[in-house]
Amino acid sequence: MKSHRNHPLWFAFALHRASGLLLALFLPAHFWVLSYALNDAAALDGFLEWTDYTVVKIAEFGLVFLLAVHMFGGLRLMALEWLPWSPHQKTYAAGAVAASFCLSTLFFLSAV
Amino acid sequence: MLERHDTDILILGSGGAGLFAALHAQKAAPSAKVTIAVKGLIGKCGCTRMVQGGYNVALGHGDSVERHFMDTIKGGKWLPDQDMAWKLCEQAVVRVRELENEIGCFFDRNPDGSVHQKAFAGQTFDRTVHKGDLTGIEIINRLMEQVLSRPVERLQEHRAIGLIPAKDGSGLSGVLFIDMRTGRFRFVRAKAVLMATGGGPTMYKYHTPSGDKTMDGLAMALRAGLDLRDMEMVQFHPTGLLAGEHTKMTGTVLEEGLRGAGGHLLNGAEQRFMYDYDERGERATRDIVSRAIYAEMRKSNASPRGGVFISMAHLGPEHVAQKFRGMVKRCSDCGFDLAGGKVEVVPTAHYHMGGVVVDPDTRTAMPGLYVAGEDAGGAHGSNRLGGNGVANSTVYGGVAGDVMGKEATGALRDPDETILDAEIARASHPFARKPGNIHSLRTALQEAMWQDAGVMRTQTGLERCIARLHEIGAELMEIGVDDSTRAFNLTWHDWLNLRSLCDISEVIAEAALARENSRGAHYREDFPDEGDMETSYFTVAHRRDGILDVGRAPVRFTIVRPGETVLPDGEPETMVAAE
Amino acid sequence: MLGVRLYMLQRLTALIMAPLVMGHIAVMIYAVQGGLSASEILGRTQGSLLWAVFYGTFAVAVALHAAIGLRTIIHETMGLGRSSLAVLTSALFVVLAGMGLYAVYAVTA
Amino acid sequence: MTDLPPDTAPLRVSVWRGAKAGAFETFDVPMQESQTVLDLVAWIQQNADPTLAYRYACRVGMCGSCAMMVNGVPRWTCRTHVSKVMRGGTVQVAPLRNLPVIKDLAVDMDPFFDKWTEAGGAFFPTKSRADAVEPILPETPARQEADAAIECINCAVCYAACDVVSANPDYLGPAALNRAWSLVNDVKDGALDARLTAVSGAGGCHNCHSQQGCVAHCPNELNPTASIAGLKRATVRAALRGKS
Ligand SMILES: Cc1cc2nc3c(=O)[nH]c(=O)nc-3n(C[C@H](O)[C@H](O)[C@H](O)COP(=O)(O)OP(=O)(O)OC[C@H]3O[C@@H](n4cnc5c(N)ncnc54)[C@H](O)[C@@H]3O)c2cc1C
Ligand code: HEM
Ligand code: SF4
Ligand code: F3S
Ligand code: FES
Repeated sequence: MKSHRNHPLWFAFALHRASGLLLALFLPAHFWVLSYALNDAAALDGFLEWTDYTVVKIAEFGLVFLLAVHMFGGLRLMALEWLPWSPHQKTYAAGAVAASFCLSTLFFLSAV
Repeated sequence: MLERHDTDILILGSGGAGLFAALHAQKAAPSAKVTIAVKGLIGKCGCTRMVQGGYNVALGHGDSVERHFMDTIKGGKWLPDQDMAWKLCEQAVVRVRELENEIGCFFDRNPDGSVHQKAFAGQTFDRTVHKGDLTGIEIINRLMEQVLSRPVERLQEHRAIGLIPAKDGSGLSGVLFIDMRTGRFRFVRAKAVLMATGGGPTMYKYHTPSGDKTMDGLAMALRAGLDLRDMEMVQFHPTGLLAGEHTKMTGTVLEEGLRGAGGHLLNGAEQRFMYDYDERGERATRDIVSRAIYAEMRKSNASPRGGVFISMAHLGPEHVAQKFRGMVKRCSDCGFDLAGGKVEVVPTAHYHMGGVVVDPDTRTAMPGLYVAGEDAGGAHGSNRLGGNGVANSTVYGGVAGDVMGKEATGALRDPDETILDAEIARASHPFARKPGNIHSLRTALQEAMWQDAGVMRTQTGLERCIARLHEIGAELMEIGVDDSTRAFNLTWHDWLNLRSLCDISEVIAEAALARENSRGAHYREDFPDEGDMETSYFTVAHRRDGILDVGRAPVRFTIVRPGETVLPDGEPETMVAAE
Repeated sequence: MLGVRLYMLQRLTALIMAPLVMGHIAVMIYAVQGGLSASEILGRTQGSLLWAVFYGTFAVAVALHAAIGLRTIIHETMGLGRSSLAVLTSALFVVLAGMGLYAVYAVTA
Repeated sequence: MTDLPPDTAPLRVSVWRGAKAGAFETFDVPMQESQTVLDLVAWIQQNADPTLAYRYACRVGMCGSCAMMVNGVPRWTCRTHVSKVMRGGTVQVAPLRNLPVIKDLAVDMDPFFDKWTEAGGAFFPTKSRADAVEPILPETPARQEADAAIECINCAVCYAACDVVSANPDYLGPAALNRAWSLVNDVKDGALDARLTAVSGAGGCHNCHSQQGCVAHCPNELNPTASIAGLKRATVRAALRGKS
């Protein structure tokens, strides 16, 4: 069954929301890890060592991807709110996702 | 079973007439309680919303109220009530300014910022104001917003079924409704009631009006013993879409502008035929084109579905698609290629000039009852000019509001309970019968009216039609409706619709039989000439004590006599450049 | 449930963060080459006012931005009322900003 | 151009019955060449189940009272050809989303219109019928903006397509905001500030997430997202001027 959501721009919205939400959930964890630096640099190192594991690498790739997706999605959104309306919305949405992929792949490649 | 409710001013219908009446009544009597009751949703039913072409108004630049008036009288073949026609033309100017300045409509502009006006057939000046080809949507949406944002009581999906007179015979007490959502009866008393239910000749096989319009108002007026005039005058639009009997798209208007722009009408043999009937070809007036198409159809020169074709392709499909965007899209949505192919069309019942006899202040013979819009007769005579319909409903709706605001004083009248009970019994009648197929009976009515009381009429045909109407009417009384739920029971309303249509069809046929000449929209093959102008008469019908009577009344030439004009000497006949 | 002020604040913080995120990702791409270590990070950041301002701004902006974003999501999925939302938004902001600034302090002090 | 042969298999049409609680019921409807979804529904009421409730008026896409969910997508049924939505010989018809169901396929549209009013959807006059019609140049940017948003038939298709409407009961919705934007650009209107306040409340334009279901489904090809974006800019500008 088709749904009223079945169009690329709704998908762009969903992606933006999901990435925003996941980032917001990840954020406290990120801050918490970094604050180890103050009193326990070894613990931070222990944590950073983890980053050698592939699983963790993929997770990090995911995070950067989320951040990039969310940022480009957000920029796309603000462009459509603030710049003169253009009929190429779908192209922009696709472009935002593509750009995020490039950026995070770059990150991934340099990490391995 | 019966809920009772009181108000000061009650308005039936939310077309141009009803909505304007509500606004004006509230302004004229700010402390009065105004209630608007409508068969559908406020502003979302009726035909004013469907107006495409536009609104006739003399805005100067060489045009004048006099010229608009003369066009209206000549278009109506000297049958209009001249005082009503004059007020229509004169007040249209005020109403259009009100629509623009107070209601918030925006009509199309010329590049210099002035209002754009064009000419409908039968006009001697470019005077039709419009908003693209969706003028009615603009007018009704703006009116609807104004009404919805004011403290007007709304009774939506409330169908009026009976005008209930006062017990003491002093006038109208109120109106009986069915609250369609619950199926319960509701009686609303009011000091003044406007009937603006918009007529609607939907008893023809092919028709343009919206589905909610089924002559309920005129049927109620007939039962209340009021006089109805010009009832034989049914205007056919020449080009209704023909797409088969099973679809509601059939009958809907393909706009006049298609012919004006140079569209060709082709018969079944794919040949042009209009020049056989009129030297203006496809650009002849609505009545002539409708009759020519009908004649081709009778000669078995019909298209596969029994009409003719309209073809635009020779004008360049891209050009057509651009100039008639809405129409082309509408056709393509239902599978037809208007820009590049041929589309089947047929004459379609469009407007009913006939209606309740009123004075130019919308008063009727029954104190407390006012009538405006398509329900009122008189302003158009035998033929309505394109663009005068919405002018009429908005002008007279406003007039009604002003007058009711002033006159809705004094006490509420107590109803005649016997009539109230009888009306409830009338509407409940089908619940005591075995359910049957109402739809096929409606088809039978539409077939009979189309065949014998339609574009061309004869005595034998009309008599056959009347006999058939009696049979159909009697058959309807034997068909029942499932009583398992009355809430939103559309089939019950189909029954009531058909009852109204049968009652008014009979009046139309009888009036057509009574008029032994051919004027405007009424064409008698056995009496093809238009009759003496000086002794012009209009028909007046009423039903009292169960007997339908059609008489004649002389037209009073209160402003201008046939052959004369109110235009100053030396004014040109027409100021529209021939296309 | 957003009014014009929260709307503006969310868009404004987004605009502020956009270049910061680009900068952060760029640094990360550079930094992760050859693995991460605490000393490497801290060596770069500790005692640097520039990095303190960079990440400080980021932390405050993100706290505002995410608090408003979560407020919207929570309103639309759980239908909280106006006052609970106000409390929630402020609480989210305080927690996020607190943790964020503490972290910035930790790596730059 | 003639009707299809009688041996064509009928369509299986499943139709929502009941109010909020209810279930789909399936009917076999004869297939015809030119047939809209509204025709299917009407056929069922006229020939198969006389108690089926639905709403329509104009039957040509002008009144906006026939909108329903067709195969999960909001559409004007009188202008939707069956061939466009039919899948494997079946069609599903349900009442419009996001509005209370009265019965079967008929919804209560009052909330939609209440929000239209709440968004400041009614014109506020600055002149009277005694004045001439104001000359307005059709090519000015403001007029073009107003015109781009004006041809709305208030069918509530966009309202049904928007998930913010479902999630946030205060949200005014795409059609009402689209109307407000048209008025913001109407030089004849005299209630700009009040309207900007009206669209800045708990359910105002700032709650739109640009999902653009409204644009994707509007049968008249209007762009409420662009209108709402216009309101976002106008309200921000007003707020910066200290006027909110
Ligand atoms: C397709 C089309 C195109 C047209 N184009 C033009 C044009 O270009 N120019 C022009 O001048 N005219 C045009 N007309 C004619 C014009 O629309 C009408 O003349 C005019 O609008 C009638 O207005 P009204 O208020 O009397 O009735 P309507 O607008 O039809 O309103 C009638 C109202 O009464 C309600 N009602 C009906 N029965 C009941 C009941 N029993 N109880 C309660 N309420 C009831 C209806 O639901 C509706 O709300 C056109 C008509 C059609 C059908
Ligand atoms: C880098 C720059 C960023 C930009 C340009 C940006 C942009 C935006 C925009 C424009 C919105 C509003 C979306 C809407 O109304 O539909 C938004 C929502 C949101 N943002 Fe960001 N954002 C950024 C970074 C972040 C970060 C780092 C986080 C989290 C930690 C975050 C979390 C959220 C959340 C939770 C929402 C709510 C999502 C929703 O309402 O659907 N954002 N963002
Ligand atoms: S904006 Fe489009 S979808 Fe929404 S109500 Fe208006 S016409 Fe219908
Ligand atoms: S679908 Fe809804 S979220 Fe905004 S863009 Fe349209 S109103
Ligand atoms: S019936 Fe009027 S829009 Fe469909």
